[in-house]
Amino acid sequence: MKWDAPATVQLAVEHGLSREEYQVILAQLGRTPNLTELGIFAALWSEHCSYKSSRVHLRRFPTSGPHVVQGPGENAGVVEIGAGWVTIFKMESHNHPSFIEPYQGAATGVGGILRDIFTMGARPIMLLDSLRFGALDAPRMTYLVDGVVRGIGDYGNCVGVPTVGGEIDFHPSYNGNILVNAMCVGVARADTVFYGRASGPGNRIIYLGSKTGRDGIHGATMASGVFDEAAAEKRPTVQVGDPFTEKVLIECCLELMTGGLVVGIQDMGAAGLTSSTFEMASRAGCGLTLDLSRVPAREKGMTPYELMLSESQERMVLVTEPDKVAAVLEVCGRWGLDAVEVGTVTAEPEVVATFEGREAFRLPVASLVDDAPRYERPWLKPVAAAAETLPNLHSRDWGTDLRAMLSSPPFASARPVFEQFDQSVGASTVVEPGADAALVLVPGTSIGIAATTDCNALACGLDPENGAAQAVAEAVRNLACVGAEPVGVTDCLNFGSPENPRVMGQFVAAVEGIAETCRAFEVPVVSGNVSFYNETSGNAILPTPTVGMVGVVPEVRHRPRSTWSEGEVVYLLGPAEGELGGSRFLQIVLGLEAGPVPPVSYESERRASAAVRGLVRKGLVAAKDISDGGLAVAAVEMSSGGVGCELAFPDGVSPARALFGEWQGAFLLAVAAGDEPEVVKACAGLPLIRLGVAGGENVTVMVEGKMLLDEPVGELQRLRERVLGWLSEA
Amino acid sequence: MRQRGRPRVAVVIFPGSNCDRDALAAVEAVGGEAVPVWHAGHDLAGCSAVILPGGFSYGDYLRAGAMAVHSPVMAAVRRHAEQGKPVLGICNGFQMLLEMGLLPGAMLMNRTLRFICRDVHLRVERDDLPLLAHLRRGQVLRLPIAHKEGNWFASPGVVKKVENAGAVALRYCTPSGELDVAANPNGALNAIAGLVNGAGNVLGLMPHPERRVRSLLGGEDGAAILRGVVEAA
Amino acid sequence: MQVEVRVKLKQQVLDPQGEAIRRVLAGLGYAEVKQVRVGKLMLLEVAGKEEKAVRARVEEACREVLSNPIIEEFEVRIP
Amino acid sequence: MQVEVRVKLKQQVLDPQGEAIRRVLAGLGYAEVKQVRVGKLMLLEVAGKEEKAVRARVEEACREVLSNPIIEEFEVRIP
Ligand SMILES: Nc1ncnc2c1ncn2[C@@H]1O[C@H](COP(=O)(O)OP(=O)(O)O)[C@@H](O)[C@H]1O
Ligand SMILES: [Mg+2]
Repeated sequence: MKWDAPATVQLAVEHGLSREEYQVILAQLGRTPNLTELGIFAALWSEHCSYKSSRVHLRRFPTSGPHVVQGPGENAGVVEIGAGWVTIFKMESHNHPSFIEPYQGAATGVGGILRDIFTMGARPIMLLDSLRFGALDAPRMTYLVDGVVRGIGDYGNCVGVPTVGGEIDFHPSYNGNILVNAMCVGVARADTVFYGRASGPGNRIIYLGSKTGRDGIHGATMASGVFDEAAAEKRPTVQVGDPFTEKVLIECCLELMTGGLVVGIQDMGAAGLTSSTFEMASRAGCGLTLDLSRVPAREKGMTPYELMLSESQERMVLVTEPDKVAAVLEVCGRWGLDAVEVGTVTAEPEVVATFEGREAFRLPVASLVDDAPRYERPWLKPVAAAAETLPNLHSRDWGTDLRAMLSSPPFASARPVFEQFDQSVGASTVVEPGADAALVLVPGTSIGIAATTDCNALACGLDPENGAAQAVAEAVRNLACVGAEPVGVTDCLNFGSPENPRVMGQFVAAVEGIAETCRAFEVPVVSGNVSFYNETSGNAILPTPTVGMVGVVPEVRHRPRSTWSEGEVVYLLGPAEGELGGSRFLQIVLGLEAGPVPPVSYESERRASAAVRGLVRKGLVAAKDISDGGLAVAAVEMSSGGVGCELAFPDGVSPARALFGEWQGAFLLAVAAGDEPEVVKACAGLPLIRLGVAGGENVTVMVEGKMLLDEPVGELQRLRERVLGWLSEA
Repeated sequence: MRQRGRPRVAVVIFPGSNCDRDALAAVEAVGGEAVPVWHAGHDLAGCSAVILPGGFSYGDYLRAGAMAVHSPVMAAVRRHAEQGKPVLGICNGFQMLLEMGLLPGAMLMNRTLRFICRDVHLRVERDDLPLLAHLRRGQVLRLPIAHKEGNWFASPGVVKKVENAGAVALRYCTPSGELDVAANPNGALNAIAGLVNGAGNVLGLMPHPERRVRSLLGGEDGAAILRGVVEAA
Repeated sequence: MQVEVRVKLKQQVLDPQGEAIRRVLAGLGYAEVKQVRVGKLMLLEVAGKEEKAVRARVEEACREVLSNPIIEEFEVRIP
Repeated sequence: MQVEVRVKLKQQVLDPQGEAIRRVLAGLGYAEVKQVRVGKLMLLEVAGKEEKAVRARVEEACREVLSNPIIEEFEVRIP
């Protein structure tokens, strides 16, 4: 079918548009669009690009604050961190491509999020990845895990941005739809931030980077369609990442920016040239002309339809002043990159493209971007899972329970994963993966930037609102463990089909939970991404609203520790007992996915985190927050240096709740004996329990003289290392 | 003869280098004057020592370091080396020195066929050269590795020559300095992690000393190596 | 018997490695090299006399593991 | 014209990649595959009519960059 053939309702539907949406298009244009124009509408009006089902709800997020320079709406969020620096960060999903081709899907996911960051003038300084897989014995699953890990590693390692954190978790609901969420954090001087704006009529449009092939055409519409066998059929050419070109692009773009040669710039992400040009025009309230014949093509005979919708990787659109075009081309040439002038900014708010001397399309910017459809999809308020009557939890063999948990995938050591990632390139990594959050220095300064990704999808499935709220609270705690104060949040909201009122209800509740908690902690949400339609043949994934949080340590004086050393005194900051509702203990040991998931108690969380933050900054404590698996698992993690512990609970506590309870916003602290008074003083007014000391070969825990746990450290660590051990073999 | 002021150390930047900025900063941190040198140039900007930094020059496509060695500047690097002046190749830079034949052998893919990033222990085998002046024979260093092709290989004849000539500068070892398969991360023959040439002025190593010049970043073992380069300059 | 498996990227799939090699060759004066595509060459030693049967098995292995049908195509040759 | 460059690891160089593939195949029941060696297959599109001249140039390129004589051997084929 020819690129300029007239569109039809059938074609519109095949492009993923509804009949109603097609009628709106006809009305807005007052004529029948051609196939290329239809493709452009379909891409920009897709869920992926238009956020048509989520936008009304995302308004609930607190997005402003004294330090917010740029909230949602640009390629990434921008927050001031002092001394003239800003941090720029965002998280994005690449779920469907990674399920089809795990290696390239994950790799191009990393490439895409990197471009969102450096396109704003920031040098990327850290990558994180939040991963969800199905049961390891599900079809293709080990192949998917291996491919995703290699893809993330090979791309980030080659580009030379350290991958310093993330999550990996497993649940059968991801058997047919894994999640790959990549996050990137960059830094820039406050006065060299750039935006995706095609402003200044008469300015020139420059195409920069790899040539355009027939890659990923329909990618945006596919990411917005339920993922089934049919999708496999209309599968486009898989995008292949080229991290070498990306690395050169980063250096070239940063040089162009500092050289004052850039008016506006944006990467070509989903829907490639289409989204970049229309969004840049829309933000600037301008229009532009494009000569598609000048777009560098990788294959012969590419049509305007293909050129506009290709999702070939490592491409940028750049706007510069007419008298600077030559200088731009010179810099790009030095970096060995293709750069071509392909158009001009115009005052008229429309995009007009010519191809082989004739007009290929003419579309009003507003209809495609601002007037994209918005839906208030019907939704059902989720019913939070209630408690279930538990079996008798006295006189169990707690050691066996602990070993069962540590041998299960959710508690697998991530070492075989992150050892395939370069964690220290950049020579600024202070805290590497393995702790609660990563900490990296702003190059050439002693300002520390910390980041973490968190989401307990098990809890979100039981209670989307409290589960999402708890994800925010855990992120705050994780940052506190490296001494960082939160400055902003990005998120990646992974859900099933928004056309299913139950799923939509989960989404609305999760947004509410994140919004409320961010408000309470006064942390703005400055960027994010929504990924709907994560389901296969009607089975939706667990609601997975991943929270990415960035924090700052104004001056890093001490290297935060996450393990304890022989002879240190161990304190529990928080109540002696946790809650078993929604806990890993119920899930893994008792096989119960049962509630309730408690709400976050903002006040005590805030005060505990503030205390820990201060102590870590002074180098007085090794800290670990108590999350999945409760105190017992936190103690095992703090023993990973090979040093055990001798702990005793206060009389009268329930062993199950004390060992495996969660949700209390508690921390384990290890303190050198001499520093105890200062620590006790800093925690005045907070529940602080002296549990015992670190030391010995075993992790031992007693209550009322009875031994609850007495397990060799080495063995416990081996259990955790074994689960994903195959990932570090040939 | 040494000109006045801080010794000038060139750090060559290739397309795809990604440890160049780290090396520049590390040189400054140990008292040298770090000079970035673009691969397309033909001279070393009057520097008296050269560092070929780590990274993925040309994406490490084809073979790690294989394409970078054909950059114009490499003729100057070769002359510099042949005149007996100090050259340090780190990771990708080491791979380049092998591809250029300035050091013996070649790199195969790691035994695990995977990229490996972790701290390793390294036993110092030579301390009688200016480049290694700040190390002591038998000393155990702790430095990070980050590579996929660090599995050093050479024919049996060449391996014997290398050992007889005492060309091994560093070997992977246990924390207490013993050699042990488990302590050899990539399968390199004779646990070789670093080599020097016959004249002792060309040093190549897989670990990353430039990442360890501050205790805040996990240790200062790397500073000793870079100091050697700066002072030999 | 000796079996040769040739795995290539599908024609329309980007080959960054091949393109990087082409650029470097051009820089070295091999301007006449217009395109480079890099594939895998696997040389298998397979027990079995019956060529047809061996070929069938190896092709099965190619579909199952030796190639990634989403981006690659394979060819089995028995010299 | 189409030129095929085949780069193989020398016989005495061990090939962990080939060995890993063999193990996977064995695990999947392809026990008859006794050995696997992995090499590179480079397909070049070269301008030029004169086969001998083209071959000479490509062999030169192989010696200069496309292969590493310490671990690899190459072969140029013009189908
Ligand atoms: N996919 C991954 N990539 C990189 N690092 C990871 C990944 N998964 C887990 N990690 C790291 O392993 C450590 C443990 O992860 P996790 O148990 O999720 O931490 P927490 O429970 O404190 O959020 C963290 O330092 C985390 O950054
Ligand atoms: Mg934690």
